[in-house]
Amino acid sequence: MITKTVTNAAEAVKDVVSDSVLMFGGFGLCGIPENCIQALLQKDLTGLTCISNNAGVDDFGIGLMLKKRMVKKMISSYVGENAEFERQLLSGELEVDLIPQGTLAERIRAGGAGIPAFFTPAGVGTEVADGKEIREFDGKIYLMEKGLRADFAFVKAWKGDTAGNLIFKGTARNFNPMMATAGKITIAEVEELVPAGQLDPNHIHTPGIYVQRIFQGVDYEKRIEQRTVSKG
Amino acid sequence: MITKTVTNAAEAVKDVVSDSVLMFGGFGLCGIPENCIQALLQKDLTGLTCISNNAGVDDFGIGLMLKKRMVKKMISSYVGENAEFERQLLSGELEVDLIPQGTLAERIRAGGAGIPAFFTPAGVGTEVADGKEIREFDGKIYLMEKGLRADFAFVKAWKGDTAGNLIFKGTARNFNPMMATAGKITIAEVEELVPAGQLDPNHIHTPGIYVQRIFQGVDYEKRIEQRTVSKG
Amino acid sequence: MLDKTQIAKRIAREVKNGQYINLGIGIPTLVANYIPENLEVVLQSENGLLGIGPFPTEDKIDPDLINAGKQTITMVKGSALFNSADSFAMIRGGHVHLTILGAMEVSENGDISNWKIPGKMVKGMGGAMDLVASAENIIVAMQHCSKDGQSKLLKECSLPITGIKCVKKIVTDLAVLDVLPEGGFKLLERAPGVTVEEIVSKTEGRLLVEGEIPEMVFD
Amino acid sequence: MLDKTQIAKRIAREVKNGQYINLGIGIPTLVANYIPENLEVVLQSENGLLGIGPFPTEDKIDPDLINAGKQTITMVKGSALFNSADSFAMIRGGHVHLTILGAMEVSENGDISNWKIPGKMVKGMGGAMDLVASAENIIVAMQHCSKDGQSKLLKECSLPITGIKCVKKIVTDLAVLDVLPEGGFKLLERAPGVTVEEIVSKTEGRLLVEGEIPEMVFD
Repeated sequence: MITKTVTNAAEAVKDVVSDSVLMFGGFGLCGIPENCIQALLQKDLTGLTCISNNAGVDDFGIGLMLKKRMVKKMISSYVGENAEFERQLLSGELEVDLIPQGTLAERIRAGGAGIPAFFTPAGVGTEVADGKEIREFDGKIYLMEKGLRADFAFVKAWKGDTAGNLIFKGTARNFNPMMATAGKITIAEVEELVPAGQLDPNHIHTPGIYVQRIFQGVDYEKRIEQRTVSKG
Repeated sequence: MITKTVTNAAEAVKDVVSDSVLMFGGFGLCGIPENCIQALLQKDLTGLTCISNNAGVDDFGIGLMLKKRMVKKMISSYVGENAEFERQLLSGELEVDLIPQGTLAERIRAGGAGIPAFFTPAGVGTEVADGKEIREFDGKIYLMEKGLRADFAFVKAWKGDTAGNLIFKGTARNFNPMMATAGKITIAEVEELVPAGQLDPNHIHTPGIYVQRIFQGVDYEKRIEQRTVSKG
Repeated sequence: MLDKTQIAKRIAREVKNGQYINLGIGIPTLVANYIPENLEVVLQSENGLLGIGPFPTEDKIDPDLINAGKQTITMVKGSALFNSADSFAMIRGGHVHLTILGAMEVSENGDISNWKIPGKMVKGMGGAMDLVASAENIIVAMQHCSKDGQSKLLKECSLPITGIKCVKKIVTDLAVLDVLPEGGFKLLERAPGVTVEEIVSKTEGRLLVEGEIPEMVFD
Repeated sequence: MLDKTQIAKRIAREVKNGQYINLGIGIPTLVANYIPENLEVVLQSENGLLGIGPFPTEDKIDPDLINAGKQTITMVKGSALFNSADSFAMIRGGHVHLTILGAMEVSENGDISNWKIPGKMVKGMGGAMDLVASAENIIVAMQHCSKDGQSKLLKECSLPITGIKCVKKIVTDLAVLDVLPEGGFKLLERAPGVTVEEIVSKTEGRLLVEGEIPEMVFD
């Protein structure tokens, strides 16, 4: 097996430069690569394009990168929890490309899977269709959407092994597996890193072929956005 | 949870009629729905279109359906282990659509995923490209391929639950998960059927939403095509 | 007039046995509480879960298990987890039978607007465009009029569209209406104490009223 | 002349540390036996496995674990299993670095034919068309000439094509050759006891011979 281990987040992100295109796994704050985001915040980066379903909140996740003005452009499906984001967008400081969530997920999968374009019904008749090729198949109208790739993809898994195999937990899986396939360099941070051979090959969500660097993260906050409980 | 259990293969296939389009999971004889094939052989069916990566061997798997002249057309990627198949093909009794294996897999995934068409480089410059739309993206040439669906999809899993969730074993997974998504009616046979709640939701390969009927199969032969051993 | 709970209760009556259902944020999420217990249905969360359970008790909260509204949840028996591409493959492929979501506006031909107010709100469409372009049945839960009294059931949507010709039924605080395949709203039921005249006056789009319109009854 | 084992041994020298590799049926499968032990590489099987191990001992045979040639196999530590769509996503996406496969013919511009003999053989292309259209490096293992003595390194393929402009290197029983980006075969090495003249006479396509051509050495 090919060993992918690096010591920590700082080493993992050392060659990320300004103006790169980055992907970040996560849905809201669930399953985001907290350690890599912190390590990127320590670097002097600007002009980044960030592909992420959401943009974090004002004081956590990608929101911190927005606050530090590292981000030139966001490619997301929903950015509703972030006042700084909204301010930068309305003032024109930040470019934003809003994409239907399923189209975003499929574009990333396609990018990693060598599929340059595909057709989807999402967005037909809306401003999302502007400038896109429209085509009818079997009486239904579809848009052509293109694959997405990134210079670096940052993903967060529950368990990983030294060969780069990843297992996610609960709904923290979300965009992480597709993004792992679409990064020229994919960096995985995991809660528990084990030697190759300890994970059941049948339980692996992301095969190690997609992961160039892996490390065991520290101090996960896993902030909850909507803490909802029942009386039991 | 929605209960999908039926008693056996005969009940599962009771509404399959002649001239239907059927998908069969499996790669070679590995992971094929043995029980459903046997049950179909008991029915008086003709004119079937079978979508399966391979066509079985002369005396097992889909080969038995060919021998009984139930099949009008095969859609496959590799059919090299079947003399009766070759005879029917060369004599013109059987229509065959040969498709690159990755294109076949992706067309089935696309069919199940509501993607009517996508672009792939496989087959560019070959007879597979005949009559297909050709398009260049970023300097590379691709073919447009269309999604595939079926009236019935037959899949074989290792474990399943009454809600239709499936877990496959080893390389017996192969085409089964995609085909499960692409059948208007998907019928799953499993080696072990357990009550809903006994499978770890994080280990499920095929969510129950794709499965309309499930039953515990019997008498699996699991014939090996190339028995290769090392001295150890 | 129906309150939010009653709108959810009324929509729950539309649920059929054996359905896989996606519930949007807000009133649609409440629908889960009122689905009759004798029905076997499964709730899908587009962030990667089939089989949403109730909110967790305090000791069972798991930050790695949330719904699409980012609320902490639990899983029922027989659940399955998957990634976002697989989730929308499921939605786009028509495997989810029913989508219930909120709207800012619905037009008489079934167009829906619910994702953007130009110059004011830029939250994004999330999964709504995929859902409305894919599900075979789409039910909208919303107030009949905006806060300043304008009808939200229009001839044409004034806000940016989320999807075209997709809404099949609308449950508002005043009424239940079908969107007819040929266009136009058909009044089916009225809220307790609400007259047909009031509904007519508050519906801008073409409204079809045929025969006696029954008043909804709640337990 | 090289025998099949020597062809496999020679190809094994092309393997680089850290590569993910897909091996076709026949001679390519043998390559696995000769990859230097100090190299960390992973073998992909397109039917759904990363991390092919040796053939099993009799007591470890599992009918649910085969390679793309339908042979029973084992898994090495750190393996991962996946479905066929995910497998070819991996291949098509360029994540597999090296594909080694057999051929019936290769043309001087790198076209390959290996799936069909019209009127005679209709086995199908299996995964070969996806592999040759996708991998960044493609090495062919084959006999230099057919059984009736015809060159298999041609100006143009006579049989139906599997892929165009994709083969980078060829190892035959007689020689190692590069396919040049601008077209033409470049002779790199000759088999023990085989002269340049013999290779020239048995190569129909344009052949570039520059300087001294070393003879291969085997342990």
